[in-house]
Amino acid sequence: MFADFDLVMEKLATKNLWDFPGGVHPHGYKTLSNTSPIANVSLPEKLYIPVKQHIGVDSELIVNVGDYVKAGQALTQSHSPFAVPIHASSSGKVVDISNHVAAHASGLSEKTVVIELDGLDAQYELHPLLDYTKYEKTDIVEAICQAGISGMGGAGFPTHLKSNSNKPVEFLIINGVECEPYISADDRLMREHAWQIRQGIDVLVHLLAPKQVIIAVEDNKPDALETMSIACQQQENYQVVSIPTKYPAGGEKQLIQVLTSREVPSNGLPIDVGCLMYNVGTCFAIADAIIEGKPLTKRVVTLTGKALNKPQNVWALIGTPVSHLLKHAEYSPTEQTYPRIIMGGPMMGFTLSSVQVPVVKTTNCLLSPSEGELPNIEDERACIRCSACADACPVSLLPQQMFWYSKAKEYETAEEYNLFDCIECGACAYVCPSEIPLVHYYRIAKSEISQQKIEKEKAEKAKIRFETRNDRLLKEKKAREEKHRLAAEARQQAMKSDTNAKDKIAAALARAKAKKAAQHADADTSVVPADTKVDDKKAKIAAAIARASAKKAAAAKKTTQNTSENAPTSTNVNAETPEVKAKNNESESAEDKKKAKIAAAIARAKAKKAKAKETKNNDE
Amino acid sequence: MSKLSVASSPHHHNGRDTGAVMRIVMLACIPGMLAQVWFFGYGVLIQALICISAAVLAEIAIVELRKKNTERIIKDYSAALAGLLLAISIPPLAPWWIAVIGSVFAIVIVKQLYGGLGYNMFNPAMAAYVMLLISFPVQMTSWLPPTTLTEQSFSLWDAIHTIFTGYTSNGYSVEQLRAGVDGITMATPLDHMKTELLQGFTVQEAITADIFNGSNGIGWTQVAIAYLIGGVVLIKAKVINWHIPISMIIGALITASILYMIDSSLFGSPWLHLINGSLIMGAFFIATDPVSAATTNKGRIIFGALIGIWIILIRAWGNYPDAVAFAVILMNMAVPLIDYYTKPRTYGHKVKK
Amino acid sequence: MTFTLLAILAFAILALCFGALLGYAAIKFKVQSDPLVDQIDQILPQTQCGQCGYPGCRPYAEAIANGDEINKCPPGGDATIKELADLMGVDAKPLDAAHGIEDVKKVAYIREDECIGCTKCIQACPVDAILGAAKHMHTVIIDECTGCDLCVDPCPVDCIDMVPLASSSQTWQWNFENMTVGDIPVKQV
Amino acid sequence: MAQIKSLFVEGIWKNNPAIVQLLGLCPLLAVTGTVINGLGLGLATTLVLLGSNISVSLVRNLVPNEIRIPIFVMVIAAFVTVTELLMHAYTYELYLTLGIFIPLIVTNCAIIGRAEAFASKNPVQFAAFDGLMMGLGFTIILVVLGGMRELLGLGTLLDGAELLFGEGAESLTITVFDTENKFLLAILPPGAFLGMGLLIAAKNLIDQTIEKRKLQTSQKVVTRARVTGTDL
Repeated sequence: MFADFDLVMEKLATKNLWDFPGGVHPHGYKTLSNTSPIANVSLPEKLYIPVKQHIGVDSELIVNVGDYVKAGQALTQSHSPFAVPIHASSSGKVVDISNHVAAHASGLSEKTVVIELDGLDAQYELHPLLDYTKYEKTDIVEAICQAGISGMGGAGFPTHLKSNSNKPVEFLIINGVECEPYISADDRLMREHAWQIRQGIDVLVHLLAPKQVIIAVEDNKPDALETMSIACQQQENYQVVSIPTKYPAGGEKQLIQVLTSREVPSNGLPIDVGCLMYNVGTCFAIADAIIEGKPLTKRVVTLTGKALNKPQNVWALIGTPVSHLLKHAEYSPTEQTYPRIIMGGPMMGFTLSSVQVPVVKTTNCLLSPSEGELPNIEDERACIRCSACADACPVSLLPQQMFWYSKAKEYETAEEYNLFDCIECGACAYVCPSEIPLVHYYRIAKSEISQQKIEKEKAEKAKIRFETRNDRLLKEKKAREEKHRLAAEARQQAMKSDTNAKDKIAAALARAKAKKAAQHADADTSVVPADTKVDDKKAKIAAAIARASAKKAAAAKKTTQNTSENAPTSTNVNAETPEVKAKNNESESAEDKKKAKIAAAIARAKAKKAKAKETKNNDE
Repeated sequence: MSKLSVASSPHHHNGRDTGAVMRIVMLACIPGMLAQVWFFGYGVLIQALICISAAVLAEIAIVELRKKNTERIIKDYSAALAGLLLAISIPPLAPWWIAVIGSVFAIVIVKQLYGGLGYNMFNPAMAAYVMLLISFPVQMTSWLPPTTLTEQSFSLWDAIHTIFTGYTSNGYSVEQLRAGVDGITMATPLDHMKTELLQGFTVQEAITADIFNGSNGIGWTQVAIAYLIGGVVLIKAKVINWHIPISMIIGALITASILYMIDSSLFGSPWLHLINGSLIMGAFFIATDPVSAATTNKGRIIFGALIGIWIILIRAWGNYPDAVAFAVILMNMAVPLIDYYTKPRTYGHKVKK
Repeated sequence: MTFTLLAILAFAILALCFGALLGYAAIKFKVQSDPLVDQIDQILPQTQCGQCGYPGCRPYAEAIANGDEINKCPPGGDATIKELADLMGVDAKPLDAAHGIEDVKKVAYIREDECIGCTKCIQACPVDAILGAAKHMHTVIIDECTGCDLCVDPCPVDCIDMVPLASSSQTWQWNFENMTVGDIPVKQV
Repeated sequence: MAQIKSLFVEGIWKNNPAIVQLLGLCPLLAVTGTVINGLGLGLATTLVLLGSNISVSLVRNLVPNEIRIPIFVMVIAAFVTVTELLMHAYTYELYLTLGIFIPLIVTNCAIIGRAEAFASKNPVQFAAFDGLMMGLGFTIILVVLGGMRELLGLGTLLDGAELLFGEGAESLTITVFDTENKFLLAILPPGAFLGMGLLIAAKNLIDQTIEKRKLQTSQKVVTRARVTGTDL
């Protein structure tokens, strides 16, 4: 059943929409933060701008430590179509380019540009395409790319790639659903900047020429619905649609299903079913980029949770550390026994391991729940197969089965249950009476599976290399034997056939002797310094080897516990002396060097023996 | 200085844990149990007490042996629920050791030896019931007639006395308590019907007995309705899905109707089957046990319907008058197969041909 | 007597019929055994480390095909044992600790300023993952290194380390237990 | 001698046909209602095993590989028939109790299993001993399981000893306790399954304990093979 355009339009007109299976209805908590206008935050001292904030390939840095940058100045560039640049969010000096804790659940570090702000907020020159209809479409797409816009709803897919579609677009869907509890960034943005969002939509319409634009907003945001309707009322084929509140209605696939009943094929893209979806925040950023020429350097972030005294929405510069925003919202640590800061919503966000994490392009919310506001992590109980998770799953998976196989590491079977179609919305774990972190198990399974695939490829490569090497060695060995055989044969042949051979050999020997004598004479006079140089190097090497052996012996000793009391001192002394000697010898005569070499060799041997003894003791 | 705690999303939970689910089910049993007390005396309350304590103690013992977190496991209330379900299934005045053996068997053999909660293949209460029924047929079929029909009435103290000694405080045996005003030992309506049919009577003749009071079984009908109320509460509270009970009842009704249409003198009417025996109780409380039931919606419908069909077939041709436990256990075995073949179509996937 | 004769006759006739049937089946349904060793070799991780006691993965695959234990491969770990168990139709066992323990993935790293260019490690490497020439410093091609650590022992100056592969946010396995950061004061704000 | 010892251990414990190889479950579960039934069938099976192992071992070099199975089956069938006639003649009562399970010995996998796995590859004295030990192992399990079930179900042991040992053996029957409430489950086939499961569990438990003790004493040392030499 594939609903065609007319059927969808009919349904939209009657406001009788479709539904997606499953879903949950968590309490919204939206009023915590959506009652006050979006506030501005003071400039932080430093900005930490991660070099890569989108899905795709890395790009090259074009600034160096010490450079002065202005707000909106690009910090990276790339010729790859899958890369978008990052920009300085305010003016100041680049003080460091190094690894800094990233906005990622792992808490690992990634390459980050650190800018010390001068507080002037000097602007880089802007290149607006004010009358964008007069430009080539490719120019507009390029401008969107250069403004560094990537999807602001969560995934961070480069926007210009989506906007460059060749396939016909039936529905351009603007996602203002914001279905996760607590978050109200898009809500406030729509209420306050509906006109600019519409301008962004206009740009997209110009680029994509869709048959219909649908702006979807959940029915728990009446104000946003109203302002968007007013902003879009002049446009004939724009329709603002109110959709029922249900999590995760804001998921791309789910929203498409609600609005059109179409399903994006597994491994496919929305464009395969004639749909394209943009977040309202992305539309706002596109308008900024095209009409004002401003790159994406700030975004709305919801600061919420009852551990914040002043929950609100703010304009945060990309790169602002979380600690600065928490201070602004008056975070009170006493509210939490187990401090928790969640970046994103309570359903799909991730906990931060450091408050130095910067705000990035996909950061829509910082949630700091007070004690008891969100449940604490408890030990999981046994799965009772109640299948509440299956009832809640928006993509009709069987979470209990996937959990079973993921936990048992039977990944092939887990994949048979379509593990990779899981959108990780968390509805299953939300309803699980046994409090099993289901999504966590799926994530582990997914990453393990991809890891295993990589390893399989690597193993295949290693096998080929190993076999090639063995073949090569065999061939070399054969060639060598063949050469020896031939040489021997030739010698024998020569002995037999040539009666003068003996004379010839004698003559050759005499020639060689004469040559050697001549060389010796030369060496006596001129080659001496070179020789010492070589000796010097050799001594160094010997010393290095001795050092290494001593180290090995020491290491071996460390592992031995029962003999650690009597053995170590003697070998250590033995091992260290030649090193000292070797060092002294560098300035001394060649004779001493020879001695040093011998000493080193002895030391080596001793160390080896000691080691052998150690290991033997170890075994016993 | 304090650590930021980290965890995987979601960080939110609807707050209903396994213990809460089990407690709701236990609470939903209350109307049915009250009806049982009203019509058949206090026996069921004492049985509940014995079964729950025996089940919980057995669970504690095994969990301790397996070196698990005892407190957390006991607090999931699954052992208590299994005990309770067994208690309302056995005859109210069955000797105490029946209840104890049944509960221990349910927890130790059927549940924990299979790996504990979530791993058991069979419904513990029903497996224990079946074990008791085939091991101790006499005690397990000594059902009491409704108190309105009996010669002897008995008090709470009598019930306790009987369960622990076999006789009331006045020295009446269970057998005597079961006697009606005419002095004939009375059985459950289904039991009575089975016996009569085996003796060559028709259904119409069989239901003239006192316990049927026209065409319904006295007491049994009301108890069934009381459990129905509890079951509706469970569905409303979203503890169970409607699929299993509804499909089970419909499956049973259809099968019974077909048989009734074929020969109304050999097979009871659908209504008779519905309100007698433990069909309703089984549909809402037994077959819906999450661990041993099917887990997909389509699977649940198949699972329920087949249980319903089995119940009527066993009642018609089997040796036991009430067949809920056997039907449930039979279908428990088919669950993995049903689940495998009723996988829902995942979003974005084409229907497999 | 007739009974005995009858019995013998019955047996004889049956023997004839079934003998013919057997003979036909023996010729008709003969199958060539499939190359089990290749299948096993496919599962092994191909590190060629020799920890199993055989010189390389293929010899170990042959040994398994001939009935050796399947739990002797530390680099493959439990996942490999499981796959082998499935293939061989035996129970999976825990890894035999005598052969080593399953470790995180590592690669060899040569401290280049200490390398003396002796080429011993190049000769030791089973997959030609070390690059270099005599008297010139060597380096490891990280993508090709299987982490077998066969190059560590031969090095005379001990300049080769086995370093764990750095995990990036792309390869992170959601193990919160080994998080690198975590002890961060929040009361500072 | 060492082989005799290992055959003994294999048959009775390590490779017990009933609780390790799980062969011959059908008679095992069906007839172990009492000790005597178990013992009777166990002895009959042992007899057949002994006879078939000896015969198979004797003809092992004469039989072509392709038709060994039909030959083995025929040998076993002959011995089963002989045993059946024997029991018919001397223990008629028991013969009646065991009924179909005597002819069914012919399908007992333990017997053809031993013929195939052991007797057809080993000289006759070992094959005979192996048959005896395997039969003994099987019998022991039958008796133990029969004892468990009889005790739980009837409260007696060795009930019906006269069936096997003749008239005078009636006094051998031990009544452990007397009850009117018989635990029917134990005597019914499901009880056999449960009892069997518990026996296997007990055996595994004992094996694990032994294994653990062994582990503490011995520590294996493995030398690592070098794939590549440094002196190429």
